[in-house]
Amino acid sequence: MIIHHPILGPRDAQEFVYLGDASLIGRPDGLTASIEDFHNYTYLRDNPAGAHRELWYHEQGDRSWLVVTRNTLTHEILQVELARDVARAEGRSK
Amino acid sequence: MPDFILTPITALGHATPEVDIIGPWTITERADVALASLAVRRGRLGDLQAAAAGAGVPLPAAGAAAQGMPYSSFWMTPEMWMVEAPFASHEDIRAHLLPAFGDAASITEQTDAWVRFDLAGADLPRLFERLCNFDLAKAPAGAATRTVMEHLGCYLIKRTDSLVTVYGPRSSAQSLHHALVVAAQSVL
Amino acid sequence: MRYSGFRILKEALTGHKGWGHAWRDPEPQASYDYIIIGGGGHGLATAYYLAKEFKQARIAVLEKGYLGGGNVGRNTTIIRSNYLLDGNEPFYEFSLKLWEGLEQDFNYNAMVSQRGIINLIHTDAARDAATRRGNAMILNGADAELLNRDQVRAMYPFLNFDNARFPIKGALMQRRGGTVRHDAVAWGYARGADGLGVDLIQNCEVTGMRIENGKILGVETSRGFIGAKKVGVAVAGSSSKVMAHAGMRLPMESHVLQAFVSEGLKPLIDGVMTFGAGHFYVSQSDKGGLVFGGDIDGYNSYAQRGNLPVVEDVIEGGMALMPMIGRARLLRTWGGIMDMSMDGSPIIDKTHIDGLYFNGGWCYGGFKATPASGWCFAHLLAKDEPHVTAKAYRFDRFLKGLMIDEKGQGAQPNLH
Amino acid sequence: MSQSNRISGGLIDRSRTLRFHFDGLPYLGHPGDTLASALLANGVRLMGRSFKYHRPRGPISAGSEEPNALVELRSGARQEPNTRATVAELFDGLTAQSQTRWPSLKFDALAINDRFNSFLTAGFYYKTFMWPASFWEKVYEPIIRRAAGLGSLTKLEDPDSYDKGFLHCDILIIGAGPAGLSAALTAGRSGARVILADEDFRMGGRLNAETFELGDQAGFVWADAAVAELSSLPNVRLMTRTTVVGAFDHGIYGAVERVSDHLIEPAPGKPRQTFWRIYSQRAILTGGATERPIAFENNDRPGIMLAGSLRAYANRWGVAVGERTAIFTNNDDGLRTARDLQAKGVDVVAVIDSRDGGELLPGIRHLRGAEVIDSAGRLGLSSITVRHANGKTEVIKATALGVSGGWNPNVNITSHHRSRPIWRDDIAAFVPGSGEIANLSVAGAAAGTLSTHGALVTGDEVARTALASLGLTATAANLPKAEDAPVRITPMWYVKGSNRAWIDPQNDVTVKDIKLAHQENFTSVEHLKRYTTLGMATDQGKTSNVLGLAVMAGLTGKSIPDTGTTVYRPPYTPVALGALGGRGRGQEFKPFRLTPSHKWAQEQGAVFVEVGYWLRTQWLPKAGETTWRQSVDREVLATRKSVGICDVTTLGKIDIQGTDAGAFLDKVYANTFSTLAVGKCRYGLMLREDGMVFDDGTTARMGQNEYVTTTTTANAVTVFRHLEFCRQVLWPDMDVQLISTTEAWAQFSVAGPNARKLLQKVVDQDISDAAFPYMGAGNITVGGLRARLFRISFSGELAYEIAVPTRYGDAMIRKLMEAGAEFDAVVYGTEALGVMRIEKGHVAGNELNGTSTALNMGLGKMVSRKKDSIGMVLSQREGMTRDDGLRLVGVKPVNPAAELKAGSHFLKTGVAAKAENDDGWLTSLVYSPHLGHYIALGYLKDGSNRIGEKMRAVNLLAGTDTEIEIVSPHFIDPEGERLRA
Repeated sequence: MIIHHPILGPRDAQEFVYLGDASLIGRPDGLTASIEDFHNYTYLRDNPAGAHRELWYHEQGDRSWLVVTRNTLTHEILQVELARDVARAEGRSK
Repeated sequence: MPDFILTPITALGHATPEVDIIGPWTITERADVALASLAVRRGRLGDLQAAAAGAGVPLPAAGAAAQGMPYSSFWMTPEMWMVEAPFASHEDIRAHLLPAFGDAASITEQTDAWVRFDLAGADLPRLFERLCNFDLAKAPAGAATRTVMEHLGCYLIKRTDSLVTVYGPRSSAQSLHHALVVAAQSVL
Repeated sequence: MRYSGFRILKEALTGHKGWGHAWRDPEPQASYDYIIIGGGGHGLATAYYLAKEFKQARIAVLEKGYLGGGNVGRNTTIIRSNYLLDGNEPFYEFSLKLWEGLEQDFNYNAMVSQRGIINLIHTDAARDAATRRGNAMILNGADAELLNRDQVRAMYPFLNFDNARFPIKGALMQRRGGTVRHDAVAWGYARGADGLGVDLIQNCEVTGMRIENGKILGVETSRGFIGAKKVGVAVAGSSSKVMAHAGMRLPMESHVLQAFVSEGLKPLIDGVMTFGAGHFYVSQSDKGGLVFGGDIDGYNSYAQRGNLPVVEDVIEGGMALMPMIGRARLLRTWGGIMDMSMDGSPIIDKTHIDGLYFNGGWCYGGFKATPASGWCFAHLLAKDEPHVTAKAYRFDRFLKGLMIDEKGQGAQPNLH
Repeated sequence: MSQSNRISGGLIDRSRTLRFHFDGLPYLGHPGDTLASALLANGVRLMGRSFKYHRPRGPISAGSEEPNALVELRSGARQEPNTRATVAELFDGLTAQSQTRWPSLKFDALAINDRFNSFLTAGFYYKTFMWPASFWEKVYEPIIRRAAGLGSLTKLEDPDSYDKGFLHCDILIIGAGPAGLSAALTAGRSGARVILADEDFRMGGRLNAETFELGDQAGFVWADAAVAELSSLPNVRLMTRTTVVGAFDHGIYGAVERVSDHLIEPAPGKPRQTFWRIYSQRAILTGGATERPIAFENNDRPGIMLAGSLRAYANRWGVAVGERTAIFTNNDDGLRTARDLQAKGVDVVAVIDSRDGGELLPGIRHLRGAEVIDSAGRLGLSSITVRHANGKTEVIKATALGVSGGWNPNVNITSHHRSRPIWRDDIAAFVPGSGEIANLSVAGAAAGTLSTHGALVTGDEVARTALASLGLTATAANLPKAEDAPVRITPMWYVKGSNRAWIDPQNDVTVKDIKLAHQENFTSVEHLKRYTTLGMATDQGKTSNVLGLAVMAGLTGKSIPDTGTTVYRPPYTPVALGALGGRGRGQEFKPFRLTPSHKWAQEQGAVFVEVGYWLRTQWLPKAGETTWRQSVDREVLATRKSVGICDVTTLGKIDIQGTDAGAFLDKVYANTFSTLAVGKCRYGLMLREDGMVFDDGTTARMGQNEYVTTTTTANAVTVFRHLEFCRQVLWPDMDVQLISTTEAWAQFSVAGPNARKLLQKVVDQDISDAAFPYMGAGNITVGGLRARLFRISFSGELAYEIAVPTRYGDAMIRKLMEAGAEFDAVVYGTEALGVMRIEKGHVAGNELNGTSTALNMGLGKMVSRKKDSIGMVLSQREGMTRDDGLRLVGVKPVNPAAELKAGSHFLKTGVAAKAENDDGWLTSLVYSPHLGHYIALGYLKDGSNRIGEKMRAVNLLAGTDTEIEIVSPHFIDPEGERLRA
């Protein structure tokens, strides 16, 4: 597969390490969230057959974490964003 | 105070760097470069750029390298560069850079984290197409990228059409060197 | 019709006119007592044991494609019970025991062949881990042996003993492990279940579930609504898709696992072996092809096909382990969709919906688990309580911190 | 031996003669020959045996679709089974053996199977061999396995090497026939980066096998000119002997180049083959079409082949397969073969044309409305039986029969993403389905355009479209005039009869087998394939799949497309495993990582051990030591007595800077680092989000905003990845910068009562306990050289870790040993390291197994609840906090002389060795020379409350059952006085 890195352009997916569903960005706060909140965050997945937002790490590249939107039926990649931008957009900060 | 000095060896384990000439290509180990990573502290890009300009440290764009004297550098990751300088004059490169950048940057010595090979000669793409997936033929001079060779994460810098620098993990210097030599002999 | 050598003799002399359908193609009835969704190995085995062992009736298996078209028809055919953890080992050992009597039980030669499996050891730490595992296996009534380097060499002299990057230091062996003709398992269960009156309905895709007041009433299908008292889902690979009809999110991802077969070769490798320093396992089929595989591609996929990096990585492992295969040729590659669960172990459990039961999350373990999975799922469906060997396979183990994590990788499905 | 069947013409170099051997007999051929064409030229038709019935077999094709003529090429370690004689390029000195036969090809004992064919029907083995159960492995299966298989491997290591490579192009063109050449010319002239790959050693495809002209020149002459022009273009790369084997995601194609297979062996340093990963913007498939046979009784004899192949042997290779040749066809292409053969002076005895109408061939016995219903000839065709339109039958003497059932477009690669081909009635064949493979288009015969004119035109068109989509403009093409014959075919799949008519000749699948599958309700195409093995042979059904489908369609009364299609999978043709493995073999399987002291240790005769990619000193034998234990015990005792040195460079080092560095560490570690004083280090425990221990190590605060974290050797990469995730994704606004410095510093542990004395001799600063207390950290100098010093201990002794820039590591170890001489300093390896850490009760790899919590390790108190950190919440789940859960304990044998084994399980005394009595297991074991007996660590249920209990360590694998005592995991200096000394 080829991932179109927002900074570096097309790169072979082999340079990346896959983590999983981009919902992992939404980590609850450990001081306020319950075990069940963390269970849902850590273990449950939509696992769609179709468009899937997922986290890839450019380990053999520039070390950016990316959010890749990819169709799990066809492997077509619809969008690639820097995970840091997505995280900030979702309100994550410090 | 002890009165001795420690004598360095090269990444390939010799007193002096190794040079291999295979067909049209020369593969040269380079031990005469000091390296440091230069990263922007949060929100301090402006200060860092100013300091870099003052110190003569180029800050090339993503995927690029820039040559200078004494400082050259190449882009590593957003808001981080690898700075190169002559080892003879800048062995303690971090000490040279710190005063210029102060607390606008995080600077880390990287000199001995890497082994450097310079590959010189005509038709280098024919050699590198056996080594990595980087499209060397299409890349402009001054292109710098991370890529994988022999399972190793390396930095590749296209200085000119006939000169390419490869930085690989120092502990795997021998494996990387072996891969370069074998590829050259195979393509030869 | 009962299969036997004499039957073949008789048919051969009379032009094979007597062979009937291996199974019927019935029209779906309006309702059943049990509907099993998924006509793969696990679904067919479940229906077979429900009828045969638990004496239930009015059973249908709904298959969206053709029988045995899922992972039972696209795997590397290995059976073994060399698991480490108490949650797993009793179950897989139960499965292996069922394999051992399966062919006589359902009167179909699935070529269950216990030629032995070895897991190669390359470091002292790996030997410690293998010792712990081997002991766990024996404690659970399975067989295990620790082989030293010379014993492995005597068995497979052509392995790379003398120029290996990671030397072979021994192996954990299970002699009762082996291979089975995978398609025949599906066909044997299908024929057996059909013979016991189970309706096997192909080309019947489940498109929805009718659930009222927390109870399931039946399923919507491409061939209309079919009512049911109890519905069991056994659709590994598509579990999340099907359970979404019941509004459930599962602790699993779907990943593609590639498998490979070489051109036919004269006998080289008698048993099954797994490389401990690379991603490669191999056996040789009775037909002569080297059947091998490695890791999943590592990204969520329903595409039933993979990409080059894993192909190359797996075969690199093969060449490192046995450089004599270099001149054999890769004939065919294919991909199956795995339910990769969050701890690498399966789920056989009730759901919060009355009458809806789930079986999935098999990761790599699905094929070898087929008989016990069917048996235990049938047990749960018929008795509403888990079989003794499957009681750890619960949904709530993640909430309670009772994961069954053989590899110790945590909630990282693509690493299990 | 004379080339009895060699006729005039052909694209072979008759000026040179090549010698080769088949089954030990010598033959002659010419450059340009394949093994098959040369054997046929020598009058050899019999080249193999079938898989099940061991029927005599000759080639049916002249290409890679060949199912029959498989041989073992070369000998010794280079023996290469199942090589298609039809594509094996002839070279001087070639040797080949037939396979799947014993004792000889002409007399094969297993041909007896053919007599029992009525018992060996499709799937018969599923119905028997079940009694008694134990007989399967013992009796039936061994016989079956011995009989099965095709060619053999020698079990010798493949002596050749293989390369891998990566290519980039705008347009990849797959197949260099008329369509491919046309596309390549259009694309190449436009300046696009083009790769044109063809599996053949001569480009031109069918043009090399045909007689018709392009413009006013012979087809192959035009092809040569096109190739010449293309090779003059710097933007075009021509790759012959290169098969594109698979289409993968996003324009990536796999291709294998047979660099040296046409040589007796590869030149020194050169690979046998190269596996290319081709990155393309656009791809064009111009892979042509494959002819298919018509099934009739005994249609599998040597001498019976595809008509187009018969034509190719005559036109391209100057070979007449038989003296008397007949043609059996249902379409006009069969007539073309008859015409060409006759023009070549071959005696065409009859053309049996299943159609009634159509053109009548002049000067040839053209039997219309007729069928071939049988053939004869034990080891090769001698005659055919024809049923005329009027029902009369006639036996016609013939030594070659060309069969044409029509042509199947080579859709294989277009279905690699599982899209299904579409049926076209007008050509009675499947054509590529609507492009599920992005940016791949198809032209020429592969797309169902079967005329040469059509190939040229569509090749040009498709290339133009591709160029336009890339923003490139094509110049006008000047396509030559070429034949544009329409496809005239009246589908006819098999001749009805009561005996066996072959569909898949290699696997011996006949029409009868398909009828039986239908009778038993294996009617789904996938069931049909799997039950009968149709299409599972080495050709993957290239010539048989559509025929099989058609037969099944006839039985079910459904149309062919309704009966199903077959989805081809990669690879297009089988690929040598060596090529896919590349250079990653033997010592080169994975790269080495060498420590800074490696050179010195090698000089000292150290024994090394693989730790990931690293090679570390395991122990360092001294003269007179005969067992590893002697060396390790000495290293341990010397260190505890005086001082020992160990290279610990392999531990991961991560430089963490930024104003939020401390806060960041508080998030990723279970314990707290923001409060750590500058110049100090602290042990840290890193959890996964699921609450299990991920990693551990010490972190030093080198400055207000500067930390150095160490990870375990095993987790250096994954921890860094995890930290980048936390930094970029979880807390994107923290001011934290990370970089690995693992390799930048050569780091040595100096441990033992005399550690300080030794170090004081080499460092420039005062390192007295007052000046550099326990857990101190700082920048120092060594003979003026910048260095780092950490006062930390894994061994439990007074210990430091000192780091210098890696290039000085070699000098440093030598300096330390020199300075340590007066203290009898030793270097200790990983074994002694392990002994000392277990004596001290430190956890390591065997305890950090990914399923252990801080609580399990007796470190529960380290998990701070006052702050949010990764894994804090889920570590509190009920199943992980049980009082009777596993706890780390120390273990010693009650009898000091007794041995233990790591991996043993703990059982109470007197209970049965059953899972329900399993109380835990022994994780790590060493012999403690200090204590004089074995000691171990282990995880034991409710362990912390069972100190002092006597129980058993059971190793059922070795049959040992040893009485042990549970003790504290801290075997020496539990108060830690030594390390604070």
